[in-house]
Amino acid sequence: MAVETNQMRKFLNDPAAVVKESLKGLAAAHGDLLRYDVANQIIVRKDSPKKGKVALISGGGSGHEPLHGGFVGLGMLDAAAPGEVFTSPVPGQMLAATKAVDGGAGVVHIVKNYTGDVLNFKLAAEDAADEGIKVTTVVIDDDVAVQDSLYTAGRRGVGATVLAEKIAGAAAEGGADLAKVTDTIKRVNARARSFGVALSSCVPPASGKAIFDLPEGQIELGVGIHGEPGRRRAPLGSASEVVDIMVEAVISDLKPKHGSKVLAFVNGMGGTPLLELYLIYGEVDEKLRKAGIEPVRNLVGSYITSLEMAGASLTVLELDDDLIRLWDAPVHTAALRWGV
Amino acid sequence: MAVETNQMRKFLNDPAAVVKESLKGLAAAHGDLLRYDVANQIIVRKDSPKKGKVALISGGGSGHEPLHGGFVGLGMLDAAAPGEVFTSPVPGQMLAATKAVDGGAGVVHIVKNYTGDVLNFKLAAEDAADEGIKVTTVVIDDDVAVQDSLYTAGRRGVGATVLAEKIAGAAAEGGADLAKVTDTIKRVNARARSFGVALSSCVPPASGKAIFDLPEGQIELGVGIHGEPGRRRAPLGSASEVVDIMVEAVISDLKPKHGSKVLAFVNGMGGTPLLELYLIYGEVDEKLRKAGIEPVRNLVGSYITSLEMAGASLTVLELDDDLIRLWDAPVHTAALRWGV
Amino acid sequence: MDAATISSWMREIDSSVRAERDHLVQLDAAIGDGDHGTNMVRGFEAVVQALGADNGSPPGRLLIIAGRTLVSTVGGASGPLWGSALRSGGRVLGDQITFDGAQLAEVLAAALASVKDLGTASLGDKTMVDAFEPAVDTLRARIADGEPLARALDEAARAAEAGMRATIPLQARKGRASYLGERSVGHQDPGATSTALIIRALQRAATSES
Amino acid sequence: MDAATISSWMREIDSSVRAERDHLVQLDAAIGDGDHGTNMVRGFEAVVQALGADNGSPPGRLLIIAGRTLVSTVGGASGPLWGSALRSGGRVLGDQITFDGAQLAEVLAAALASVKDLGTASLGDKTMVDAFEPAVDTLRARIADGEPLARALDEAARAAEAGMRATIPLQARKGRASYLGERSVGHQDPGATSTALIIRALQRAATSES
Ligand SMILES: Nc1ncnc2c1ncn2[C@@H]1O[C@H](COP(=O)(O)OP(=O)(O)O)[C@@H](O)[C@H]1O
Ligand SMILES: Nc1ncnc2c1ncn2[C@@H]1O[C@H](COP(=O)(O)OP(=O)(O)O)[C@@H](O)[C@H]1O
Ligand SMILES: [Mg+2]
Ligand SMILES: [Mg+2]
Ligand SMILES: [Mg+2]
Ligand SMILES: [Mg+2]
Repeated sequence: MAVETNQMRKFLNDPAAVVKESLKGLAAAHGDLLRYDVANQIIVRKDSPKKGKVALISGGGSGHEPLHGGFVGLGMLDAAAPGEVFTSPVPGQMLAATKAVDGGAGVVHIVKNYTGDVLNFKLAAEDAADEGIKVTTVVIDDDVAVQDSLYTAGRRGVGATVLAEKIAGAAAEGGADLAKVTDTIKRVNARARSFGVALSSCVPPASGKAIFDLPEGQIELGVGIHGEPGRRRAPLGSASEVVDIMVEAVISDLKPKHGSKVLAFVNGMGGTPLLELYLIYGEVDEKLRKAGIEPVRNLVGSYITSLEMAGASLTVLELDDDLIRLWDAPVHTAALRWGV
Repeated sequence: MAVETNQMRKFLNDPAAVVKESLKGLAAAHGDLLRYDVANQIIVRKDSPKKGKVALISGGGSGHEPLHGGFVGLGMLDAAAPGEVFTSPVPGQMLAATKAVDGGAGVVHIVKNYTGDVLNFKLAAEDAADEGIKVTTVVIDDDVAVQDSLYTAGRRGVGATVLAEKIAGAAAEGGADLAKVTDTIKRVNARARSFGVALSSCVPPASGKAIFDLPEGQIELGVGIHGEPGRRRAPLGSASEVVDIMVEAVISDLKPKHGSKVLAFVNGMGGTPLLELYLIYGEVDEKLRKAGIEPVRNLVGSYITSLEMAGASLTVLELDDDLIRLWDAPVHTAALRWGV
Repeated sequence: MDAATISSWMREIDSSVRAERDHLVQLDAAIGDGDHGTNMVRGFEAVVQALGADNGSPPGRLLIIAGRTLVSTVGGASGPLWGSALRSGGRVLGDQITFDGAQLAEVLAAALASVKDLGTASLGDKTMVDAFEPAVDTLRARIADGEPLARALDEAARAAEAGMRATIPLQARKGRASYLGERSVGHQDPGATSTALIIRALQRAATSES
Repeated sequence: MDAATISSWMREIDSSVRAERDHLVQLDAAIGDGDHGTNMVRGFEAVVQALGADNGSPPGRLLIIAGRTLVSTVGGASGPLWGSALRSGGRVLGDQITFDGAQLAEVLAAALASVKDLGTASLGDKTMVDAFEPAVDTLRARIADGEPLARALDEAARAAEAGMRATIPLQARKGRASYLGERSVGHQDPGATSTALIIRALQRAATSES
């Protein structure tokens, strides 16, 4: 084997081709659910377009798998537009995706709030409008680590994206119209908050170098999902102490009513094993209940990741009966499946 | 936060309590499926024992999550007995699990072939027999990296364990008797082979140190799932070259008939992200088809892991109509779910 | 100046972002996501290729093609920003075959306006605007003062470079770096850095031929 | 010797595996899964606790309790192996209140037989048997030769230590280390190492009191 081809701890052929090759594998594994449009670099639900159904597309940089390609399928996304690793896709991808899935009832663009994603989706939405497709855009910005202000890029979109895609996907599958589906995503975004921490950086394949250097025994608090450093660095405490910080950050911003029913989503960043994610969930569950909040639904696993970063994020979504019903509705994608 | 409490890249409170705390979280997240018997340190299916149903239990060291606790539920395991990290459980756990799930139709012990697991399960089975419970034991040994010989501990049990639990669980759920369920596991084990590689070691919480040191640009070929070194070390080649080695190792030993239908299982070791696992699956799918073997089912994800080890394993199971039917049958566990 | 000036400008950008690729990646790793060098190289490589395939389009048209190419290959924040910038700049020239220094200044001014419109960043937000705006202001002023183009462009490039360095002490208010809050202080903005390269490339392209 | 000898033996094991814990972990990390030190400490800590709670059981019974405790707390390969060993050894003594050197040799012989029966390892397979078997053989022979117990036990411990070191050049044929094939050569077996500690602990326990 050629020693010079691969100096990272990664399974790679050509670093520049990693996204395309991974999408090829996704399509090979899940040909019953989706197809890979190689020319446009998009993942499209197999039975798209569905006449009369509102379609949902999302997209963003790659490196967050299973987001978004792993969420294409029944009851969730109709298409995903994956960019290069940590680089938002180009408008042509979103335009192609929009055209591929439009069944006449309109297309919703679910956009995580990053300047690149927002701008590229904006150009795509303009192009789609020019072609006569009804497009609405919802920007997800649930990360409480970032201050929201008129003078900043605003909060990042992180864990709530997964929940919004699932819940709005169920609404669309159930026949809701464009306004209703759009509104559902906005409701999820309004009632969800997230906070992430990292115990390591990650190594983008293109550069082959860690984005930042984090010594053992230190934790980055308030990280996003692009391997970027967080708001501050601190000595790594016990899991209980770290979860205290996460829960406090999320709850103090979300301010759920006492007795609220919530969905608690403990997300792994890619390099943290399930053993630890469940340990974290145990802490989260206990601390939320102590705070008078009842986690009636949960999701534990690595669903919105930063390559192989060690870390985790907590997303709390305040539920109502309608959101619970939509969450429980059948979903069949590569990464989330139930009821079918 | 206290800097001295945690010097690893892990979410931990007390390293000695990591398994118990993780199981507590698992139970908190999946109370609809399972319960955690703290005293016996076992995970038991919520509605156990089921009268007249053959019960399946498995167990082994922890650190391989979601194996086995994440596979307790409808159509899979009735109970799991998790030991300390990488240490097989003690017979008392398996005995308690056996008693908790026996519905009168007998209990199958699914044991991965490690001396510790085999011996501890053996003592438990003897105790269970003393208490009048019908127990059969099947030892899984699918790892072709290890030579099978009368003069060794024999091949290790790895990826086939997941497939056997799913398939035999479906048989049991469908009413098969003890002999039939036992035989189903044996058939899966006989027709499945695995091979694993590692790009890093992992760090057991108790010692806080990597089990072995693997420089970047090197790969361990033929690793198991306990962070142990493999059969040999080589320069890390391209993903295509690595998959060539994996496919060749598995296929030359399994010797499936030309035109065989197989299930291809690409498993992550815990620290390798889905982006890469799908890239690997793309290679595997292509190479198997070139070899005249048709992957009609697949599983891609981190299902039998070694803590945060970077690496992957390939398991190929030669299918027949009966195995396909059982694979497709409904399953509802924390980690695998479909059809329900 | 004519179509060849634009082609030469794009080639100069291509070679300088390529040479500075790792540096741009490093700057972006510190306060962003470490892809800025890769993004710029991917984009301008595609631009050079697209312009190479063109035969005979006027300079304004070449800028529009370049802008479209950036939009369709870069992604990230810099793709739409520079893409819209070059498209807006190109529109200023219409179908003209040649253009002079004053017109070049108007091209850049339109490009800057487009960046600010799309990205809503102002001077001091620690973005590419911090290098771009002083360059445009300087070029316009020097040309209005009647300075020779070569010198005016050199001063514009210097202004961009000064603006680039001036991003170091700033706290970012736009783009990814803004997520870092105070931790963004002390780092040079990658987009301002590539913008300085782009203006310097223009100076080289416009002076080497005349 | 009597029940106090057994209790003292177990305490001696507890303190020596605790002192050598990291070393045992290191040896097991090289050719196994790095838990042998942790396993032994967990087991013998529990044994000491269990025997501390006992009042007045005869020595054979104490060994059986110790064996059961190991089985129910250690897991891994070493738990059932040492657990069965001590249980089988304990059964040899029945309800006797005291025992002599020859009987101690029979206790160890029964323990070894149990290990070999359960684990199916032979001398030279690079396991605990490689330290245990020479120790048992030496003890039996020296006692049959009429040597004083203290000396016989010292020689048995030396034999165990020699057997432990002799595992270094061997290729493992049992246990986890066998997965490594030839790569297991050159490393000392962790189980043989803890076995040497256990025999040395016995020598200390049996001689300190007499
Ligand atoms: N709103 C904005 N307006 C102007 N420039 C911006 C804006 N947001 C980001 N930038 C510029 O883009 C640069 C980052 O580009 P790049 O790394 O290619 O994209 P991304 O941030 O999406 O990874 C920043 O250094 C900054 O100069
Ligand atoms: N079949 C066997 N017979 C005798 N001793 C064995 C056998 N298998 C393993 N061992 C011993 O057990 C030791 C490892 O014990 P330990 O690390 O506690 O368990 P595990 O291998 O399950 O992690 C080995 O060093 C070896 O001496
Ligand atoms: Mg980016
Ligand atoms: Mg072990
Ligand atoms: Mg960037
Ligand atoms: Mg061990």
